Amino acid sequence: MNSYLLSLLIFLPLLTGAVLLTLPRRFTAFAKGAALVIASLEFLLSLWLWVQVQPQGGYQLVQKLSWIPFMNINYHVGIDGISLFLVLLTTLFTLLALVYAWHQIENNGGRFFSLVLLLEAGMLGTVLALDLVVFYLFWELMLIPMFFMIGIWGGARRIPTVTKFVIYTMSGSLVLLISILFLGSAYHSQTGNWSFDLTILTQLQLPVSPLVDLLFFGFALAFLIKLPLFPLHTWLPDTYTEAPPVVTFLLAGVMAKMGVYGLIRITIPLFPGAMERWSILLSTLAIIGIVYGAIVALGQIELKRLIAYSSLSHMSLIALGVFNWNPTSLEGVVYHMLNHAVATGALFLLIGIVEKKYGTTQIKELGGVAKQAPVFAALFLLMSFASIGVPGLNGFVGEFLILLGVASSSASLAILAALTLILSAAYMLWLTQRFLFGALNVPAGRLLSIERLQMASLIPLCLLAILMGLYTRPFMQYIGPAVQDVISRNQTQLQAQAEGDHHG
Amino acid sequence: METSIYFFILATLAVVSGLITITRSHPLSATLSLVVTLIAVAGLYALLSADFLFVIQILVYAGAILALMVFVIMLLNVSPQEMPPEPGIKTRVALTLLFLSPFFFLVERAIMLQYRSQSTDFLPISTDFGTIQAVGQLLYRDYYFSFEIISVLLLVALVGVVALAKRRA
Amino acid sequence: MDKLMLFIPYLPLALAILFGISQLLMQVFIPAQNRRWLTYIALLEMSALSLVTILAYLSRAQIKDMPPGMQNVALANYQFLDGFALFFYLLLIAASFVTLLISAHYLERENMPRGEYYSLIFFALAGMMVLVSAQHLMTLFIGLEIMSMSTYILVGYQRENPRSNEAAFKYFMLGSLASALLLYGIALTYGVVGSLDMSAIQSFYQTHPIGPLGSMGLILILAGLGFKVGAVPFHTWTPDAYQGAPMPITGFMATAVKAAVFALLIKLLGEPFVILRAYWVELIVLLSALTMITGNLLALVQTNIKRMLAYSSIVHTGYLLMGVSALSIQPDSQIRSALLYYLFIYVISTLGVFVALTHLSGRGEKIQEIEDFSGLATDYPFTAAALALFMFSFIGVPPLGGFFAKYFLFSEVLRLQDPLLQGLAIFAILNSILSIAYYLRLVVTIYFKPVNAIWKQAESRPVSISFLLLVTGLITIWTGFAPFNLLGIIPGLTPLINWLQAIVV
Amino acid sequence: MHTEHATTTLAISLQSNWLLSMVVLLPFLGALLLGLLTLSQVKNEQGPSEKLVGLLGTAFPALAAILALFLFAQQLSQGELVWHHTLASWLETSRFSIDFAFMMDHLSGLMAVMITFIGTLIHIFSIAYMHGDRGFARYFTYLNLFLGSMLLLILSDNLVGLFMGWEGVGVCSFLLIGFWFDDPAKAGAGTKAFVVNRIGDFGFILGIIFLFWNTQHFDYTGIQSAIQNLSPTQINTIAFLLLVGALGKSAQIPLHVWLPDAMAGPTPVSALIHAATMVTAGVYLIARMHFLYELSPSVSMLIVLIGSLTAFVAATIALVQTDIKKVLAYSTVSQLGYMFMGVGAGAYAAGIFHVFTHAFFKAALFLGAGAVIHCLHHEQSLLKMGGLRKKMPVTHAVMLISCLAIAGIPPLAGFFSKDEILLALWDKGLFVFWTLGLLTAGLTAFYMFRLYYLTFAGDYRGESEVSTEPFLMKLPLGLLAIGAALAGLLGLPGSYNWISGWLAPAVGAHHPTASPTVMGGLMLISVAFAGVGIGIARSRYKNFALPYTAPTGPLANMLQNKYGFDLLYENVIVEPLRKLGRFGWTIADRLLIDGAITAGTWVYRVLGLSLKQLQFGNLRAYAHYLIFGVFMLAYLYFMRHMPEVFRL
Amino acid sequence: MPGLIHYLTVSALLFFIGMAGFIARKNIFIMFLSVELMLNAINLSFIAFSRHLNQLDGHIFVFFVIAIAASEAAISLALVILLYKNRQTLNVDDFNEMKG
Repeated sequence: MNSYLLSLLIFLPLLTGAVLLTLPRRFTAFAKGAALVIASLEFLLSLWLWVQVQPQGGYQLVQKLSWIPFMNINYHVGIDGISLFLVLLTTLFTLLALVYAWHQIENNGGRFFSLVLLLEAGMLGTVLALDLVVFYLFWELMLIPMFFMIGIWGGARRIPTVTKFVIYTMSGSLVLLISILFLGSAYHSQTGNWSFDLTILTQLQLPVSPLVDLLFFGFALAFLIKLPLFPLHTWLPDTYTEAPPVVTFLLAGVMAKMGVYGLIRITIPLFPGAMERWSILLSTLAIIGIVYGAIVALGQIELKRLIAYSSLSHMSLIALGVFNWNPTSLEGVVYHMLNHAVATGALFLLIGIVEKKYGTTQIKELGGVAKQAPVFAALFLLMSFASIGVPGLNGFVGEFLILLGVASSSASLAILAALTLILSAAYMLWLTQRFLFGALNVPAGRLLSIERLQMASLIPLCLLAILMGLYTRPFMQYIGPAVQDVISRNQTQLQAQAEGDHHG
Repeated sequence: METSIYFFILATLAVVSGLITITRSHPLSATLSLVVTLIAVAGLYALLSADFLFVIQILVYAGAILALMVFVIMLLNVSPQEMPPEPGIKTRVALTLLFLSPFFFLVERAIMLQYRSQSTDFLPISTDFGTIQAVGQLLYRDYYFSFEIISVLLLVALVGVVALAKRRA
Repeated sequence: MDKLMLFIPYLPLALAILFGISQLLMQVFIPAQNRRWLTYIALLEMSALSLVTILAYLSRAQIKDMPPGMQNVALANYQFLDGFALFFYLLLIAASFVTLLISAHYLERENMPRGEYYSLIFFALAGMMVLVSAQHLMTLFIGLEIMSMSTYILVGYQRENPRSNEAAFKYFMLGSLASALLLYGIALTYGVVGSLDMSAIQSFYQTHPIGPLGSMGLILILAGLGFKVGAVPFHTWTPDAYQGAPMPITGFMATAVKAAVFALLIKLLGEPFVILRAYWVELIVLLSALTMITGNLLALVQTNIKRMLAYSSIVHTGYLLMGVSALSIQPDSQIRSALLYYLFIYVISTLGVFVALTHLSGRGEKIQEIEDFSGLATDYPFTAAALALFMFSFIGVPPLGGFFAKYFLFSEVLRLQDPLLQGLAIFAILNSILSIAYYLRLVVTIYFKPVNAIWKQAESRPVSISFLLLVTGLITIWTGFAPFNLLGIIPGLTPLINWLQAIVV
Repeated sequence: MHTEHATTTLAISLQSNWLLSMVVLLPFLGALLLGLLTLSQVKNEQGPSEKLVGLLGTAFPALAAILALFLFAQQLSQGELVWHHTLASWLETSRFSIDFAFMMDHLSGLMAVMITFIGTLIHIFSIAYMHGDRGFARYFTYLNLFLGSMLLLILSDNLVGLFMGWEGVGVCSFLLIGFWFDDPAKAGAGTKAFVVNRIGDFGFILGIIFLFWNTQHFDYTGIQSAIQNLSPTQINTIAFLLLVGALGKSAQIPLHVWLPDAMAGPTPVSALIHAATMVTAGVYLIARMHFLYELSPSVSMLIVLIGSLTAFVAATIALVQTDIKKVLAYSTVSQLGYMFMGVGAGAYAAGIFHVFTHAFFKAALFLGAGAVIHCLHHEQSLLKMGGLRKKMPVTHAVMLISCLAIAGIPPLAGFFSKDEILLALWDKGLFVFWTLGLLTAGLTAFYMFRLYYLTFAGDYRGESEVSTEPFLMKLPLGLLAIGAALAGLLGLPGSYNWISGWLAPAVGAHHPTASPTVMGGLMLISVAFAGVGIGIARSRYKNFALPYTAPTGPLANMLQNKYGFDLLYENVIVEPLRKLGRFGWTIADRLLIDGAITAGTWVYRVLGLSLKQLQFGNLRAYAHYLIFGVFMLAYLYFMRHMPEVFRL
Repeated sequence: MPGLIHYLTVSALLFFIGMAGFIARKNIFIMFLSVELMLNAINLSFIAFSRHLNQLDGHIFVFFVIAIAASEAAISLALVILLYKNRQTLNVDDFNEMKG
């Protein structure tokens, strides 16, 4: 039962992106147009996918092809209620990014657009892969376009930043690689065959040993870096600040979610026992991240860096939800991934406009922007509210569910995590107070206005922020069963392991 | 008994002249003392019934190769001032030998241990052992391939010398 | 007819030697203004060589059909029947071909004579073939010497360049010392085993324990070969020789020479000495670990691209040694194919890098500092992309060949479930993390730094360079998407071989 | 009989319960329309036409008021009727689902009517007050949004809905306080209000969450039915957490600091949000969760303690304020303290009663103040007023009634509700708090009449021309004054107390045990206190003339500094946090984490550089390494496998 | 009677003397001679083993080694001439342009 839909989704941007990349510079306009068309097609395709996928647990639209037979590596992709929304998020964000970047990226835009398509392919592949090797392949594929996009189109300090970013991420990846191989070899020693299939490896019975715990961390590290979890986060503020806004939009909006996704899809299903053993430590780090990110955001004097640290705080909350691993928190996590993407993404896009028009993002050089650009201010304020979890907007749903879920496993963690309510309001509103309100204070002769295409990329996000805050059903009806399924499989494995230990 | 004396003399000669070789400051005297070593070693070959190689060693090695070296030294005509200044050669060689002595000791112990439990006295052998005929038979029967390709090595050396030292247009 | 068939296994080797001599002769007889023909002929000869190699391989069935006595004669001291040898022959021929092609460009630019150069490459190739196929330690040693000698001379081929002199001198002197050590090891082995035939050694050690003298022999052999592959602490010649040698020869050393010696190492440790695995494995692990870390540490602080690549090749030696340490008697072990695959990818990527560098370094190889490559991508997008591709392949980014090379190698190493090797694998991964820094630095320099003025006076790229970059680049990508099993034969070529077989028989 | 009754109820609710949802939705709809209107006209310097906006902006609240009144009337006639309507599902997860569901029982009905009624009046007032402001349309958008959120808060049938409304009003409050955002101080006041409220919400949401995990319910009925199974610790924890929320919203100590600053917003906003409706949400919450607090005497005591402290402290601060709105703000805080005392003492109905009466007289006071400010062209200082009795007779009348009402002079509204609360305290034997309440009542009377005399008596001390209040101001003022005068009649002491009976189904019955004599005595005492307060104020401020000498001495300083709460928070919490944020990351991120990594790379480099020194180009050195390497290999090998080599 | 061990010892001694010469001396020429010394030591081992094992293969190997030594000598002499011509020095320590 093979469906080619997912493969189409992955390979369409991959191939077109690769082809467009090789076009000489004089085809820039064509490349941009073609990329936009492909991105739109992708989005439509993913919308159709939304219709196709049934709201039930387990993988659907599965495709499995033998790829490297002697190592039993298969091209294995599938989708479920969790990955569905990450696919939608990816395709939507890619489209919006391209629309936004149409005028924003001036130098060598064709290359940029093709790189975005490649990035999209990488992200889609990561989300849809069910074989660890395939997953790893796409996981790394995400990084390369990102590397070039930041390195070529980034800010003044782009070189040290991009180096830091890549070395951080690749270190995690390589540790992931060796861990995959360790797990594969463990499977090989138990069965005499190779397998890197996620659905098979999750049934592997691993003993309780420090080695397995080490392996667990090997599997988690790459994702925790991408996430990022305190103290692995220092690449984030630099990168978010130096990258072009549209890249930060993709980075914060989609790519960071891949870390969470990796934890949910790979690390924890493979090592449910180790997750239980280490959840206290990891949760503590997440809590530190929440509070630390928020406090540091409070002290920032630059817009992008402030939002970057707020992103750290939010992502730590999501991580906390993952580490507490119960249906409610997990549903919240999946939902909040989307929320955070929408809110933070939109904020970065807005800041991109500020950077372009005012030529500065230093808060002290800006003030009273609402006076000059009321629409901009309205959007910024709306997204700030979404970001701090005001009910009626999307952020609240996720935050509420995560807190609810966390509370069911630990009251004290929930109390600490709920501090985000206070702190996020503090830094975000203080920002709006200084940046949007007060007396007009902008670089002389500059005027802030949102161009039509930029507006076109922002409007969907605003609508989503409101829609997702009020009408959760189209999302929740898919997320719920998928999360249930993931959790119940985990439970089964834990029980089997407990029995195994009992007998052993 | 006789063999023992010969062995002792030749071995001493070889080692001593070897030491002299590496402590001479001028290459020419070093080369000449190397000739002595080579001849002494050739003598040891003879003691080991390697008749053919005894001849080869003296003719080819001590004769041809070293003659070539002497020739080159003369050709370059390096004056003693141009020689690298090496004060205290002997001390340095002695220190180096000291530095290498653990390694030597290791090899020596390995040899000793290897033959700890078995006799290392040489057994009697057939009369044609080591003769040209016997060696040649073996060379062309079992080692014809190696023999063929060693010619390539010599050719490479030839080409190399041309490539490195020939005057270019 | 039958007797002629006996000659078949030697055919590639014989032709390689013959072609080398032919180049020498043509050098003399072809007038100076037509010397360009030497290049074309050499390339033609190299192509013929690959074809002959395949044909010879295909006719192995006929040899197997021969009576045992004749077979022995045909195969004494020399074995060219298995996929292992075929793989290396073709790989070495390919590397030599690329070297020839870029050398043509290079020699013309540097105004250097061709004849001896080409013939030395052929002779080196012949030596490598011997190395790969030899069944006897003495034969093998001779092959090694042929290869080494040719390489020494090629390194010093730029006689007017003091660096080239110095490189050749250092390489040669240390090479002689290492050869002496290796030979001493062979001598000791001979004394213990009573034969230098590989199968004899194997069967001897199956029944006899390794004594102290045999151990010493083994250690000295390992050290000698360690020198040739550039394992730490025997690596010291590598950066100097790489830096001083003409660029194409640097590539040749980093690819063909290294591959040939690894072929030997795989063969020696995989066949005659495999039974002694417990004795040598720790040494190899130690060498491997030292090699990786030292190479990495030194590669990071280099500013000269040739030296950086030299240390990078040392790091890859470390990884390969890790694979060698996993050679075992397990029947289903695929470590050999993993090693071969790694070598294949490494050779192809490295060749690609040197193709690009030969072109970019300019007359007199003036451009050697990494910083000189700033902003290359703006005016040389294709070359820059190729270089970036190879760097990413070295790092092991999927879906490039380098990734699967690492993947198979590590998976085979880990499969033994040996704690020592597991530890080494982890160490190796940590090392690859370190290695990101300097590979990335080149890419960053090429793409993100402001354009260096020298790239503005763009020199047009010869077709041969473009072609080679394209081919090596495509192979690097292709091997990532469709990695294949190299055990026994190059399966990528299987259909082709089947077809040829049908024609021949 | 009973069945029949129930059937009719059901029938009616089936027919018209969707109207309940409409009550909530209408203001939201208005906000949406106005919002789009605002955005569409953003380029236009003038903004959308004031008439259209005013009409639309008032129509929706008015319609909601009519609907609410209609439903409430049904309730009045039907007795036990509880309206219920589920509008839509909001969140369905695998463990629970939450709906946008509304419930209108006697409590929320009363509140809804009051809110929509007062809200409409204030909308009307605002048309006049905001005339000519550039943000006219924006203002009405926010106001409608606020009303919708407030109704959602009141009418939701579950805690999550309540919380959404709760936060929604917080946002609107933020937007409206900072309405004139060009002034950094005003924008800052909005931020402060929201953040302080968030501290409360922090507790609130945790309370909701813990309540859910212990009862598996979000809706009130479900929670009420499951509450019995909880342990006292759980009950106390949850009650405390919910209380934190209430403290924030209702500006009780220690979270009261935001309310005085909130006066930065337009005055009608202060009337609506920061006096009549939003700030009483905390009281509503406690009354709504009365079944919880009834089970938790210790937290109830805490409420009384906080309430009485707040009432007293705020009243004392109000003594020295010279800004008309600040006086009213502290008075609001103080009155909210009363309400807390009431609900803390278990007299939920009395608390709500005070909410109800307070809404009228405080709204009237604020609007009156608004009218004054409007007519004095945004002059807020009491020192620059005076003698307005003649110039603004309507406002003066309204203000006088309201001041009397708040001072607790019978038969005006404040007297009865305050008395109920004091009675409840007396009844419970909480004499200390009763005394505090009484003192506060005296203080209230004093500072309110201080305000009154400074504004209306004597001569005009300002410079600017005094204009007259337009009709659109007089109308709401008049209506509110009527409310302020008569609302108290709903809760006459003793058995005539209608409101107590009305609320009994929702918040439980509370029957004072004190004898009529005692009740009478208590009333007399409180009236006496109020009278004394008024008397002192009259003697001191009737003929006030400049210059004003601010009171000095340690006590006065303390009052001027508002007991130092703001300074304390600023210096102990806010500034250190900002400093931490400003510099903390350079230490943690740059120094520690990046520093560790940099140190790592540095070590890596230094190792590389030192190895580079070993590779110094000398052939002999290389040869040494080579030989030493071989030796080490051999040595290790023999040590490991054949140590006998080393034994001589 | 001197046995295998004695010959091997002499051989080892010569080998290490050669090695010492190689690493202790700065004169390129003498370093070459030291290599020759080492090769001779190895040859002696081969022949001793050959005698001990009573087979002639060792002799063949020595034969080959002499050939190899000859070609090495040729190359080395060519190199010496080249280096001396270019740099006018036989001091090995002078060749350190490339390092690091």
